[in-house]
Amino acid sequence: MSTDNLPFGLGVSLYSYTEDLGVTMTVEDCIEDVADLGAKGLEILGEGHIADYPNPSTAWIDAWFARNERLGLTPTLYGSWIDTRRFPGRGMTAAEGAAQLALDLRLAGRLGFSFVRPKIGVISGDLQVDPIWQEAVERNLELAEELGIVICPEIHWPTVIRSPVVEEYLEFKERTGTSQFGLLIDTGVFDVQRFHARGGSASFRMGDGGAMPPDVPFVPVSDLAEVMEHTVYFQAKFYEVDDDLVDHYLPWREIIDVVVDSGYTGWLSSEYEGHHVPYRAADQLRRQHALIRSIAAERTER
Amino acid sequence: MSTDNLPFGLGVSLYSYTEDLGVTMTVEDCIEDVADLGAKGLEILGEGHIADYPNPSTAWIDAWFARNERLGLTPTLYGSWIDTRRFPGRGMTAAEGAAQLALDLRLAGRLGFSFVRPKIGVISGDLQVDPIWQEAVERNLELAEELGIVICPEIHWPTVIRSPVVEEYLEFKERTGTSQFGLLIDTGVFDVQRFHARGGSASFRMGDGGAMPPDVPFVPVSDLAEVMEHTVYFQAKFYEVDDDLVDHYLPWREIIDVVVDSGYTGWLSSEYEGHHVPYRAADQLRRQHALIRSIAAERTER
Amino acid sequence: MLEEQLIQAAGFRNVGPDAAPTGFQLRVRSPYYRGLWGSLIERPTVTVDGEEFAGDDTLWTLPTGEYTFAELQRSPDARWPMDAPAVLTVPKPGGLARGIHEVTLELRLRMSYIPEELQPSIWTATRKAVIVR
Amino acid sequence: MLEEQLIQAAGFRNVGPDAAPTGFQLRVRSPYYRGLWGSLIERPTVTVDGEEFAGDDTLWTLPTGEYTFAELQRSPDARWPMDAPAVLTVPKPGGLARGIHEVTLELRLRMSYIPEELQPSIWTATRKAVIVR
Ligand SMILES: [Mn+2]
Ligand SMILES: [Mn+2]
Repeated sequence: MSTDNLPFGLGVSLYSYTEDLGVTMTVEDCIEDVADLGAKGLEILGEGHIADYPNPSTAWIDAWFARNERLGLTPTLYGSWIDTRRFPGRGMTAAEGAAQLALDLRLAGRLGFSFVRPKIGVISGDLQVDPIWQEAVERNLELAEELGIVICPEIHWPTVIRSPVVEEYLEFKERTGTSQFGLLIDTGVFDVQRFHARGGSASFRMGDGGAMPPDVPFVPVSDLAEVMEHTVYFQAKFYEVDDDLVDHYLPWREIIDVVVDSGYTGWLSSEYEGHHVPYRAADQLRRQHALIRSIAAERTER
Repeated sequence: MSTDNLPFGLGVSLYSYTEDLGVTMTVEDCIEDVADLGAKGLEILGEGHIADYPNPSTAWIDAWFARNERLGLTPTLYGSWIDTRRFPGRGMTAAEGAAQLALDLRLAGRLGFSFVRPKIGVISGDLQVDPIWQEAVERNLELAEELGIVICPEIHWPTVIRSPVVEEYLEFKERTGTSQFGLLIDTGVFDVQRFHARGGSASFRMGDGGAMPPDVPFVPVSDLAEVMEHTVYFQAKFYEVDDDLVDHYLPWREIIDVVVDSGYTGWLSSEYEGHHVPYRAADQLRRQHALIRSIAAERTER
Repeated sequence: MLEEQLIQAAGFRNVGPDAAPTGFQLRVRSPYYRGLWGSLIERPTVTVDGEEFAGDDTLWTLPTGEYTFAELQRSPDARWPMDAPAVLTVPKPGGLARGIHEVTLELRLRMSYIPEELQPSIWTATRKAVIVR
Repeated sequence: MLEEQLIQAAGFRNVGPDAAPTGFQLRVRSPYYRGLWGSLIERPTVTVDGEEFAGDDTLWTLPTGEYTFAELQRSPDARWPMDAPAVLTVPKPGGLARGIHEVTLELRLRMSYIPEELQPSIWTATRKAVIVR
């Protein structure tokens, strides 16, 4: 019923409400909805959801804390970007990358977040990340420790678990020996079939050159077990839960088995990314949470 | 261009935004849109658009005046209701009707309106108005005069211009000799063909008894000339202006000829009542105002 | 902002003790173009997965207060404004099961300016709504 | 709130003296899921009734200020947040005639986390928009 006896924390990323935000819902409406659907964790995108980023007013910050307190919500992860192509005609220096990350870490800390996901620019068609990332992150490890924040790059399809990028992240973690760094797994890597999203307020294409995105196979959930010890956060990416409370795209029972069996007690933070249609997120998030709660209840009973 | 050299005032009723209000637009958003589309007059429904009706906060009232000042908007008409069926099991007394009207007149006066339209309950299938109306209005004529407000019942299809109801209104005006009373003509009486509106957030029916609304023919614009001397306000009801800036439902050239030729310099206040679809009002209001401005410009040139 | 459809995704939940819910709630956007006096609301019908709940027992929560249907009819000042949802609390021992339910609402409002034989005005809305917990 | 489609009904108007407009404006909702640094905006293309206007001459008004396209590229702190429309001012002597126009916008944003050969990200939106006065 309404007690939260789950083996992990259940949260929602405001990214889920992208089609509604600014159109049918304010950021405040979205946060109210997260609480209404019974989630406890609140994930945001710094550049998306903080008014007057990077300089929110103290009134905005005060309202943030008062609202979370009233609604029983815990800030979980703050999504940030290291926009390595920000300066036309040249790359970004490691110092500039470190400054951007420091800015977001400080803001995340001020808002009470425990995790920051920097989305790092890439330098190749196979999504090798810009080499400035190591220095940019390393320079911030001390700050992250002060703030009690874990920095976690996101493993997001078409980057998969067994990949040079993940190896690079794990080598960094080993080399630095830091506990302020770990992996964020976006469950979209475990898709069992591709979802074709409809809708959206404009037609979209990537570039005029006719280049095609890489065709990368999806990942068996068994790969997850191998990196659970380094995994600090999950974005529970999903697209559609049908009218019978079935998700035909993501193997939630398998995922939850691996997650819970590994002893993970962190957050599963829902990222709705289905049809680009207003109002669909609020309904689908409720379906996904009902499904995940049902699966957790089944595990308890068996 | 952007000077307002029209022979009449052009306004918008917030009723137009019914499908958007509270869903995609706040009352404040709607008012901003009225100004953005170049209208000068602002019509509201008291019970629809005043926060905490009938007791708006002073903060709401201050913001109302500051916004209208900033946007160059003049409050025109305040729509009110005399809900004669408000008390289950009995009718409304004339004193109760007068009290409701007094409440709305005072609120309208406080917000700077010049016209109040009381929508009066009916007592028969042919839309005879509840006889309490005469006393309810008469008791308020002095208050209306103090407030500088003209009370104007609305002639709205299926009530037409040549009707017992209009005769009753004109007899009242003659008997009392008041200048605080006149007619509001809703241009929907001049439809040249019926518009069938689609959309809406729920299916709708009037009663479970299977009774049919009266089938009343529409009105030739020539009927309007006969009551122009008593007409103090127009709701420029419309449904659809097409992609060629043509309205196939309302004879605007004829209407504007009668209105302007009579010497009327009051308000034409747009009431969009087409398909019940969000965002359509903002677009259609712009089309209708472009059309009306074009017709006015043609008249000037000829 | 409220959701466009009348029955809102938010606010659909069981009420009462977790171990023994006493009923459920739904949140409803007004379909009308103005706010109105609460006494102009007539009995609603709520149907969940085919089970119909009579409007007499439904509790109304409006910005002006909480009302049984009888209290609403008698109230001199209850109001349902356009910009606030009404919360309908429907008694049902045990509540609703976690999952997706088909919910239908027949909402009835009495309008004075429409001939009596064509009243009340009735809006019917159906949606699939989720009990999450 | 902003309108769902990218090109807003509001804000489409001529600019400059009434007797001799110097151009027109349109208001654009960001299609992206976060706010972004202005220097990540690439040249837009605006087309009205088949007439194409080059992005180099388009003036950008963002909450952080007003920028020529060249200024936007160089700016260290210009931002286009999700919740505020960008106003694009397009030079066109005489402006646009009163009435309905077909307006198309190709909006280009540069994303760092997508392979270079798949960039920029391009959104194309078309609407009929009205010059009222
Ligand atoms: Mn993700
Ligand atoms: Mn009317």
